[in-house]
Amino acid sequence: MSFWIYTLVAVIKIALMLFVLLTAVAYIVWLERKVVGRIQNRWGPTRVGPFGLLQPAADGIKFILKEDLTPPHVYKPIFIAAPIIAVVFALTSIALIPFGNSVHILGYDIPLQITDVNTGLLIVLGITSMGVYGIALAGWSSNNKYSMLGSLRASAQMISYEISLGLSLIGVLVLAGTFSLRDIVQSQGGHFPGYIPHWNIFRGQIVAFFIYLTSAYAETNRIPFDLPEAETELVAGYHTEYSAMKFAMFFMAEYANMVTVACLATLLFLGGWNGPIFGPPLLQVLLPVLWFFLKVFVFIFIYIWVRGTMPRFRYDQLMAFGWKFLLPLALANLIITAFVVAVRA
Amino acid sequence: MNPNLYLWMIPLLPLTGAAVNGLLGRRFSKKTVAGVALFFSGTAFLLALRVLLSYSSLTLPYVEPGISWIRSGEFHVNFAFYLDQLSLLMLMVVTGVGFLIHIYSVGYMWDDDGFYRFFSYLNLFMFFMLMLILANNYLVMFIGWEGVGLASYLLIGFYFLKDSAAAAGKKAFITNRIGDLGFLIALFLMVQHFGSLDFQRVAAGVAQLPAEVAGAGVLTAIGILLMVGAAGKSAQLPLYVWLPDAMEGPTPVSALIHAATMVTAGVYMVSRSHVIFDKAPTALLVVAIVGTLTALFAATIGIAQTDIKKVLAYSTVSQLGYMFMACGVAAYSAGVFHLMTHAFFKGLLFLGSGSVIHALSGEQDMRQMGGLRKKIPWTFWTMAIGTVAIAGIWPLSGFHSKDEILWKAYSQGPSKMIWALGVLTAFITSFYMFRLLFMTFFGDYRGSLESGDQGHDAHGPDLGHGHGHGGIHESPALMLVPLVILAALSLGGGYIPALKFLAPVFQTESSIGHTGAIATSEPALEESADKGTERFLQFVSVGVALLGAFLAWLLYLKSPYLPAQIAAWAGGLYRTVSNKYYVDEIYNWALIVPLLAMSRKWLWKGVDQDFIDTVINDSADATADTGGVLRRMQSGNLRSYAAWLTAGGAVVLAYMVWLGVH
Amino acid sequence: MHLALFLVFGIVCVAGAVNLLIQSHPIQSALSLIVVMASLAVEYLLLGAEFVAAVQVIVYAGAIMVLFVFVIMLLNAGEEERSQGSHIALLLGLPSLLLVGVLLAWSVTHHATDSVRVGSLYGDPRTIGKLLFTQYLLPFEITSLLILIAIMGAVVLASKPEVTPVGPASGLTTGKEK
Amino acid sequence: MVPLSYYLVLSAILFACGVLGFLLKRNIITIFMSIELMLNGVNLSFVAFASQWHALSGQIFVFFVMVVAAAEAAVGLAIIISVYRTRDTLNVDRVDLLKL
Repeated sequence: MSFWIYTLVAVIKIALMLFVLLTAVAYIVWLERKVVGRIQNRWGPTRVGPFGLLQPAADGIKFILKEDLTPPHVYKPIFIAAPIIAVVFALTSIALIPFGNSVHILGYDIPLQITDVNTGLLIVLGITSMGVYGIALAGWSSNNKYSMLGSLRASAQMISYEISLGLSLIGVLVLAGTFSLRDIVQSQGGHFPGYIPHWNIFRGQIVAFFIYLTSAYAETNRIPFDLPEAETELVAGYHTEYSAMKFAMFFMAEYANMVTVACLATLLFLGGWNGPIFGPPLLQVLLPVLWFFLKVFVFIFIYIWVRGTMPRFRYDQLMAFGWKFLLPLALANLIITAFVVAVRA
Repeated sequence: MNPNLYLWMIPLLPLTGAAVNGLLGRRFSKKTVAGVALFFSGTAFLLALRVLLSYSSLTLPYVEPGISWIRSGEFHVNFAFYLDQLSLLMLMVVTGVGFLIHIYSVGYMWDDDGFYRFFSYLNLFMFFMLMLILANNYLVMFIGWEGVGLASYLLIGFYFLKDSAAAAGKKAFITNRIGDLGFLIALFLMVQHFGSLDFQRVAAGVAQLPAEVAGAGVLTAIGILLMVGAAGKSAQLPLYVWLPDAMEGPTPVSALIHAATMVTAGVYMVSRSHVIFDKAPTALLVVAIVGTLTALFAATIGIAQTDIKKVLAYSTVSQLGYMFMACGVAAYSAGVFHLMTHAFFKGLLFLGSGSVIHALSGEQDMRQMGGLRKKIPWTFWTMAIGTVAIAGIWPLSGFHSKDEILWKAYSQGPSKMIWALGVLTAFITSFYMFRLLFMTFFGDYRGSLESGDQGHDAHGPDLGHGHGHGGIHESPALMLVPLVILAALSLGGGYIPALKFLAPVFQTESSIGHTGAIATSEPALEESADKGTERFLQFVSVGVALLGAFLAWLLYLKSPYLPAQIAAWAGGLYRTVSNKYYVDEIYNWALIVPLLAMSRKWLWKGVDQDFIDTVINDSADATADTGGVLRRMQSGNLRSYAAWLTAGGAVVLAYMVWLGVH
Repeated sequence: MHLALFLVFGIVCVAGAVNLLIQSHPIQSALSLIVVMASLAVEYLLLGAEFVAAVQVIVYAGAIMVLFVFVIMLLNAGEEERSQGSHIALLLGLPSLLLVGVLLAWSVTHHATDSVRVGSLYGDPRTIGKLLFTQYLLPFEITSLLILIAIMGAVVLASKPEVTPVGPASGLTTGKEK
Repeated sequence: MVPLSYYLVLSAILFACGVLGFLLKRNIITIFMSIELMLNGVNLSFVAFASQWHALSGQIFVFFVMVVAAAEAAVGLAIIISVYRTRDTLNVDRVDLLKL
């Protein structure tokens, strides 16, 4: 595969991936408002287009057209840089996610993945950990007590939960034996007798799965842990002073993070694109991708579902839960899986 | 074999006496103190007597091994005791005369407040003297030697409230110490060459060495150094200055220490080490010369003295000169014989002068005395016997011992000059002794004591025969009895066969005469020709003595004004003699002043002040300055620390790179 | 290709470092330091040390620098004022620094001669993990102990004292007007 | 093919910048950060030499340096907070007395 063809394919994949991600982000917003509405026994957006389907487009245009004012006494350079940082890191992590098996077109075997790095998982973790800066700097630079407090809480929360997130993943790594996400998914192929697939969730990682889910909610500041932008207490948290486009960026960053976390969950615990494949060759190529998106949709739905039902943690409860319950549990899980693997090996 | 002589008991008794009196004396009454002192010295005398009585059954020399003291390598010293005829004789003299003087001083010191202190010192002195005499080796003798010096210091300075007494005590002690230095160096040489200090071992070592005729060598050195020690202790020429000043002490002290015992220690030591001197003729010559010169020198000073005790002091120095003259001509037994007789009549004379002073309640200047013949007859008669004895007139002991020395000097002496000077000294001795006798006891009383009593003449009624206060009175019986005994000894002392008694001591060791010419042993001398000359020389010495007496009678009794005229005519000579040839002043000018100046100017100012102080102060300043410099570094400024850190790092890196390159 | 990448990120790195010196506000220097660390991570990748690069990003840039930013925000001390502390710092520091620089440059150019090919040494997590837990187990345990002590120390030092100290500022001053 | 000396020069430059920061900067936190920069410079040379001598131990050491840097940063920042709390300034030249 010569250099140029490789770059061409890469560009196509990136463009495709971005388009899919951004539309997905938009429609997740729509989906969330619809589902939360239905949970709260109301309809949610219905007027803009059939079933409110064009609502995200409407919001997008609103964000672009609204006046983007920057309050005075704000630390200008960082005030502008913060949302950019948040969005950049949120979007880059999608590059490493393999959403399907490789495809044979025009004689080239193209892996349905932007880049396959053998320390893929580590880099994803690195990028998510860099995401903290966006929020931290946003809160501080807007020179506002509430946003300052919000950003301090957000960064503290994200750092604490990052550890348990990392530890929960190690269980999967011990089973898969490699960092590369593609290999992890392939290690989950096949199934146990009785048609139970080899997904990690069934291979003793059930506890790790739940630890991963909770710390993922904390990482993306979603409902049980969405203290930073809790409307009731801190006005709008770290993005109080932001308006229009910058606010939209934060919004987009948050939902992109949600998608990334969901993809990771499917890859590591639900066996990525593994699923029953049948039918004609064209169908066989598309089915893995379908399975992958189906599972991601399930996770997104769980997100929204949790958002609709769970009450919010108090800050000290949140911290205590993260350090005193989740971290030890993750360590225990790690030790048990290591023990089991050692015994079996 | 020899019965156990309990020699170690003899010195131990006075020591316990001294301890008891010294420690508990304050609480005892005077009678108990006197009792304790007399009891212990008396028993020591009895023990010595027991040894003397069993002399016939003894095989001397008798060594009594004591406990071991020093044991380093093969050099061993232990507290052993040694007895032979010489130390037996000395033992008898020391304990005998010592005991008599104890009795005398009970009376004499009765009304003195330091009573118990005096007797504890006296017993202490007895202990050290006995240690000195009975020692089996030079080191134990040296203990006695030093101890005796200490006791003399304590006793001379007994009236410590008087400055002159304290100064005299110090002077005595220091002069002795100078002499002891010579003695010590001699001991060191002995240890180095003979490996031991025991008398027998030293004698054996000396026997192997050839006689050092050439006058240079180890034995001569040891001999001369021993002589220096003896000169210090027995007040010979260079170091005699302390004896006249020692008269500051109470009279019994002068009698015991400065007449009978301590000063004779030097003679005993020289005769004890006669083995060394026999092999070192030059050393012997030195002894002889020093002895003769001291005798003459002291005698001339004696003439011009007015203080009764000073006259006796110089006469002691002179008589000691005689003894050393005897040793110098290798007539050790004659020397020791004279020592014994001298102890008797000089002790008598001192005690007599003590009772005269006692009678005149403290008056010591002969010019204030006179005509005491009637008032204190006992003292007069005993003093007369002493004077006749010391002058060397025929029947008394003085003649026998002094004449023996003169005869040996004439026959064995290296040159006839020694004999001539000896005779001249004898003439001067008899002159100043009779001068003393006539001035104190004859003529009319020149004193002013006629009326009420002055000074401390009151004496305890219960002791003396109740003679009332005031006026010149005879001393109590307690003081007169020792006088009478000593007078008897002075009379008969000459007939004690000391020479034959001492013969084995000096005969066995030395067979060769110092000049090799005439055998020194006395018995081998019986040629008739010599007998004749000896007889003639005896007449010469008695004649000289009588001449001295007549001259004294002529000047001081017949025409009392004559001495004043002669003194005026003599002028300068008389003044120098009466001022003791200004010897003290010369010493002071030559030694003491420069020493003080040197130590003050050079040692104190130069070394201490300039050198040591500056060194210390400078180092202190230096540390303070460096501290000042370093302090500025601790500025508290973090970035300056960083700079220093970087500088350090740079230096280390540079060194490593430099290291790497080479 | 390798050289080009190295030069790009090298320059970014040096620019970040210099920016750290130039900027007066600590937050700016903090961000420039993060840039330096990220570019260093890429340098490590060029040298084939993938695991180190990942850990650099996660631990150094992701955690330690967050701590720094956190503290800067917390204390909110603001601009750095130009106070003339001590001249000796410049007088002695700079020349010695110059000396160090010269020595390093000289020794580097003379000694390290051979060149590096991409991927010549592959520091993948598996081998590093094996090495870390066998040959370097003791240092690993010691450093874990060190971290424990550091945590306790930090907690004790930074916790608010029960009794207010004598000094003017008795509590955390957040958002103080600058 | 990049000669190793380039990497070492780069680490030397980083180290030099660190030391300069250490010397010139007035704010304690900035000084602290320049120390971190120095450590990073050292890490780079570690990895460079590791690849030169094909010994992974170089990279292992980088971990330990990071761990130590983390510990140091934690304690250091705690100290800085307490210094700020008592002295109310972060300027290093102000903080030069042991007593308050």
